[in-house]
Amino acid sequence: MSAVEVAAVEEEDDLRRVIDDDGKVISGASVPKISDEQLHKLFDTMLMVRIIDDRMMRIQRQGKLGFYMKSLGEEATHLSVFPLRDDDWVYPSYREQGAWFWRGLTIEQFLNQLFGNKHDPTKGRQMPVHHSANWLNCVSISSPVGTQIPQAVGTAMGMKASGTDQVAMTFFGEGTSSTGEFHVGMNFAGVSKAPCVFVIRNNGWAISTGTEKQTAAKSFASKAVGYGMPGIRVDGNDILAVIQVANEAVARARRGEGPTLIECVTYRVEGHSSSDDPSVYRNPAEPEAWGPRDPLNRLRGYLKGKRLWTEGMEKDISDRYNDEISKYLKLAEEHGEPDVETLFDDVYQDLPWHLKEQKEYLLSQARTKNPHLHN
Amino acid sequence: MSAVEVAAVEEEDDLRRVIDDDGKVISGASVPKISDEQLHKLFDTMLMVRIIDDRMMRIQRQGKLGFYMKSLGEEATHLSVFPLRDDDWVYPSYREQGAWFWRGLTIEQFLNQLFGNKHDPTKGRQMPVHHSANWLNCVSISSPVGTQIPQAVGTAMGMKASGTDQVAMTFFGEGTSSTGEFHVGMNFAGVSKAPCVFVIRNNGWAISTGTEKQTAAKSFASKAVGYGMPGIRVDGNDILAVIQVANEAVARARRGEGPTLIECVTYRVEGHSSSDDPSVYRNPAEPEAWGPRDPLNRLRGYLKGKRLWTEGMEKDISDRYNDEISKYLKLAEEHGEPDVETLFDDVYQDLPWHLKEQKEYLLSQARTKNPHLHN
Amino acid sequence: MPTMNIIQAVNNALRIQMAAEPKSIILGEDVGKFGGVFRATSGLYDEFGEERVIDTPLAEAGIIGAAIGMAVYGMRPIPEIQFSDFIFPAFDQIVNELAKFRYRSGGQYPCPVVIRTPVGGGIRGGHYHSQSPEALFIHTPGLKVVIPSNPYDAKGMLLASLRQDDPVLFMEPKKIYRASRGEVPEEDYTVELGKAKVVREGNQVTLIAYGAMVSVIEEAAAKAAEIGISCEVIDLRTLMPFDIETITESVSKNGRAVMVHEAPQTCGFGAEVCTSLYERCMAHLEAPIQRVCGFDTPFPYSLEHEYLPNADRVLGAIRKTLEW
Amino acid sequence: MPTMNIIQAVNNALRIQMAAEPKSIILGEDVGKFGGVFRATSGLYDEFGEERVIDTPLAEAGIIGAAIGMAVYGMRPIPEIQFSDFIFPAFDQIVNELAKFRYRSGGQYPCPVVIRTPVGGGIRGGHYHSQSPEALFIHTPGLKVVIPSNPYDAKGMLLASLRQDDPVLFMEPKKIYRASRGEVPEEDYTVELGKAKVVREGNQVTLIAYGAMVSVIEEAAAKAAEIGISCEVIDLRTLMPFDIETITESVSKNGRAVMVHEAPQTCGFGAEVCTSLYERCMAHLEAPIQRVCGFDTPFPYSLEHEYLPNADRVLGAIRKTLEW
Ligand SMILES: Cc1ncc(C[n+]2csc(CCOP(=O)(O)OP(=O)(O)O)c2C)c(N)n1
Ligand SMILES: Cc1ncc(C[n+]2csc(CCOP(=O)(O)OP(=O)(O)O)c2C)c(N)n1
Ligand SMILES: [Mg+2]
Ligand SMILES: [Mg+2]
Repeated sequence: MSAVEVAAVEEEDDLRRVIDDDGKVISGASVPKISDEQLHKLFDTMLMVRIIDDRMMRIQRQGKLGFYMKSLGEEATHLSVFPLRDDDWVYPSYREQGAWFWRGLTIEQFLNQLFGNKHDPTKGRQMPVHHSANWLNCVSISSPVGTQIPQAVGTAMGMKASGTDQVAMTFFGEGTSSTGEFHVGMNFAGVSKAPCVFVIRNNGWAISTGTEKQTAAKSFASKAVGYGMPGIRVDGNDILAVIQVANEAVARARRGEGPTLIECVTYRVEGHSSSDDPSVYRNPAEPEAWGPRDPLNRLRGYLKGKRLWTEGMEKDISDRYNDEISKYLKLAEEHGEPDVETLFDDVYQDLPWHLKEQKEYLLSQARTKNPHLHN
Repeated sequence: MSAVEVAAVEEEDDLRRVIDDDGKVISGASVPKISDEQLHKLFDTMLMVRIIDDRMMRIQRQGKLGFYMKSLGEEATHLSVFPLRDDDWVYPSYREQGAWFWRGLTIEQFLNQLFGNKHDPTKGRQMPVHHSANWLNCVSISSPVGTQIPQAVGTAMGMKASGTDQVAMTFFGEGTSSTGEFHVGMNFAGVSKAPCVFVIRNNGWAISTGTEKQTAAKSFASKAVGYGMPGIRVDGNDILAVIQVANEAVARARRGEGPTLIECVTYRVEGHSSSDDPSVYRNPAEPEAWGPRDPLNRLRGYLKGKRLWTEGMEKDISDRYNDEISKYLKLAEEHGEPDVETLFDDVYQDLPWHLKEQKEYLLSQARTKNPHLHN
Repeated sequence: MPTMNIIQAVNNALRIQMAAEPKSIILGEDVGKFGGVFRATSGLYDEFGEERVIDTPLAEAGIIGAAIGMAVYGMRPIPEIQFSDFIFPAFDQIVNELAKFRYRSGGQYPCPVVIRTPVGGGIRGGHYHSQSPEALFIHTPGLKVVIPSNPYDAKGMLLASLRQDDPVLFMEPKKIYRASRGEVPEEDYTVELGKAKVVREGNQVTLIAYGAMVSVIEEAAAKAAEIGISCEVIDLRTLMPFDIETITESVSKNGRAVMVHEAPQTCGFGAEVCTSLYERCMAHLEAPIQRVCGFDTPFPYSLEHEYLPNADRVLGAIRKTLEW
Repeated sequence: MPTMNIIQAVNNALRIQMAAEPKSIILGEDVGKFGGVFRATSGLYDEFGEERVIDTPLAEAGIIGAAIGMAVYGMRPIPEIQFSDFIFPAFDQIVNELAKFRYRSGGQYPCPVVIRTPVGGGIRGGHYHSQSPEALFIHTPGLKVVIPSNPYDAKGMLLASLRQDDPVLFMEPKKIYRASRGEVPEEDYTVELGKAKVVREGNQVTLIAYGAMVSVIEEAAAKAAEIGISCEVIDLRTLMPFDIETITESVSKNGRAVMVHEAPQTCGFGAEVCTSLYERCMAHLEAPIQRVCGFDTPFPYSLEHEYLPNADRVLGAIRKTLEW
């Protein structure tokens, strides 16, 4: 996707939009009903993601954190979870921090996971940004992309079979639409009319691979045709449009009318992850061109228009999160890694004989220092 | 698919047709250019498939053959290979006998494969109907469905990279469109603009599973949308329409304009294979309803209309093939199984030490009688 | 007590479980109206309805992926893979997802999926209807692997698998689906996982196998007995975790052993059994443990009868351990 | 002679082969402009063009499926799988197709695909950037499996793999991608597949490993030497077919051995090596062969350093064989 095409996106008429780059409601657009309080909470969450992303990447660069993935510019897409109830389920990919915070993950839990420490809710088992929170019905993230798609459908099939009106939502990047798992998941959902909402974050890039090398289809949303479900394309940097489209899809699923595919058109402003260097493969003019479409700024503009924003308020939020992050960061670094015994837990419900033997053996050995611990 | 829907198919206006059930050209339809000689050859091939299918299933029922798969009613779809040159490549599934014969597989070779005997071109390695003929550029059939799809695309990519104007064609059933391999293959083809033609035989059934349980899409052809390639739906029991559509797709690919998906709408008149019993899951009225649409009969009608058919001619063809089958069947049964030493050939180009050891060991053992040999 | 074959025993176990546990869902290709290509789910569609016995689209990754999503949500899915040769499109879902779900979520998400799939050769199925891929799953921490050899165990171990919370690959030896018959109680019972069974006692050579090969080693033991050699016959039944105690005890006692399986020899499960036994019984072993396994070739069609281990070869191996 | 690390040696081999054989095609995720996430294909896109160094869509089954189609057609594809943890979506293409193509077609269709993929732990990659699945492929007849431990072998064995006609899984130990450095000739050379290398001679205990674990056993051998124990160190290099002669000879000589790998122990490649050795060296063995392997758990993140075999544990195993 080149800078030139960025402009083009704006004019495409199948792209659902509510506000323009300044946050002004586009003439003729219908605005989803969102209370002032909720608008504040949306702004708060998006800002928080931005702050925590920035802080985490900085400490990663300092060598204090093993790995990190930002989602700068994509924060609005996370809030596709807006219409979900607590008893609905989410199968995220690795780039939807905002969805976790919206559902209730605390900064403390978030940081403990990043550090894989003693208090990590997932016991230090996975790399940073691979959260899991069964108390929030947010399912364990997997690195292999796309595997969550048929799983989310299975959960939705289970919801349907159980006679509930729950909904499952799953997130993934546009690159992930090329996997076999995408296809089989979408197809199962179409056939079973599972109450599942699929959110593609089309951020233009899969590591170094641009969308034109990912598909020859006109859009990612158009892939819905092959599964007999609606496919909707929405400006993923327009939080109001994102919520409007998500509202419709979730309501449809809840009414028993089946799945929906949503393509959020957005942009990965920075590198793929802390391991990436986009300057090798991407023209720096491209992220710049997306500057004016920044989703946080657009929401800010909208709030200003409704007199719901002040500089002071933003500063308060910032300070509050920065303090909280500093506090829990310090703790997260101090907690230390999980006890060595826990290495063998949760492989099975109970320890079989061979793991008992291996555990005894490991405990009989000298402890190995973690070469990555910096405290 | 119910009997009622059969009728509906006929009226769908996105379904390409050239002749009606009596073999009369539908008013307004353009007829592909096919010489009288070629028309005879098409009839000859379709009739031959029908004869050999019938004979093979009968000897299978007598316990003389391990397994067989007929394609009664689907013979016209096989001739999608009509426009291909000898240097084009075909990746078949297991139900396109006609494609093999059209390309030049002999009855002798065909039968030797079924019996997996000494003279089987594939050395008795696979079940019946899993042919391979590198001299015809017809690639080894695999039982796992769909695996040939990305492979055909790879071959087409190789053709393109080599600067040739060759084309690859692959066949598969509609059930196979649900596999991950279908998706990744189609997507690779779309992105790389590979000269590949995809032929879906939509015969209504995947073993016992009907199309409504396979997809919620409006048609299988519509899946092409998701890959940015044309998708064409054709009456798969109308040999002239099948050839017309194949002509267009192959020409397109040859011109470097990329892949095409063709859905041949047809019907599996009998069981899935010799192991199947469709009476358990399917209303017998359904295959009956397809009777009038029989592709061989429609071609017969067309030939009659052009005064290219006589009863005597058909009887001659029948007799000739029946005799030939009888002759080679006898030989195929007599040839006996491949030598035991061959068990270890072709795993690698050369025998590694462990296979040498295993071969010596096996040769040192008493020979085991094949419990399935009947002669 | 009624007599059943393995198919009937599996069908019976499924019916009992579907009735007892409303969260159970059977899903797979052709498992519904048709009742499965081997008819293992026959009648269940009519009895429990299409919401609980689901004919899926043709996609193994979808079957297992959906089953995982159901299990994580709290259902008790029982997916069928039509042939274990077709399990590989779902390999990522099984190995990277199912096996690791509980662990990677720090115990938050157990994933009790019991995958049923026919395994092994002997039905003239060639490359793709004959494979025995159990070792791949045994090497994958987080999975349990079960292969019964008779109807009684098939029913009892399937019910046991369905009543514990770890993922299980339940492999059914298709060669003896109908050939293996025996008395099977109508009522609900379980056979404990992780326990081998000493099928025949003997004091010279221990023969170890599982699934369809159990009858092969039994036959070999009978032939050996005719020439005055006493063999102990062990049916492993559960492959992960396997019953190290029972085999260690037997091999320590006899000092000689033969390990038999259909899967290719190299890196097969036999290698693990042998190595584990050497580690524990070295001092008692009088001869190297003999392996009688499938050859390291793709599974052939015409020469299947030469490929599969048989009683004569096992007998040869028995002699070899004695003559060593 | 220039000094290179493994990445550079692999890159160098690829450049030589792409120049020498116009039918070579590199394909994979991010292998083009970016030059691969580990930069192993760096510069090749510019040098050989986007038709021969192809950034594919994100689908491993497509990468391997397309590579098979290319090979069958006569090209020489060199697909990259970004991490061997992500090879499983292509498992069916590798195990059911690539490995069996030559055999099932009766020798009509050789399938010379060389799959490159980084393997193993040690980079804090957790479950999905650390796995060592080599045993799964060794158990699959029709594939060759290579894991070099240093830049010289990496280049020579990659070139050797590219110049024979069987499918090869070429696994690159990512932990030592940059850490392992050594002299590598600029010119074209090959290192024969199927041959292990005796890295250090010794007459008490034989240590066997491959890939990143070779430096671990070397370290253990050095530590052992300090306390007067003489170890022979063997780098297997090719895992299928593995060099039975070299290891048999060494273990027969020493009577004691330790087998080391990162992959989970149960049904790992170590089990095959040990069993094969017992079968051949039983009479010479003074103690059971010790295994020092990854534990049978998913690969952990925080406790990776406790998970991976290390020199101290190998030393412990050495002592154990001596004290047995
Ligand atoms: C099956 C699999 N193959 C390869 C990878 C390596 N990988 C990690 S992220 C990524 C790109 C994903 O792109 P996209 O789906 O667009 O998501 P984004 O990163 O843009 O959010 C790749 C190739 C992986 N994680 N899983
Ligand atoms: C990957 C895989 N899963 C399951 C099977 C078992 N199987 C063989 S044919 C078939 C149905 C295929 O239906 P379709 O694609 O419509 O082709 P048709 O038989 O109708 O020609 C199934 C499920 C298989 N061969 N491969
Ligand atoms: Mg992306
Ligand atoms: Mg079909």
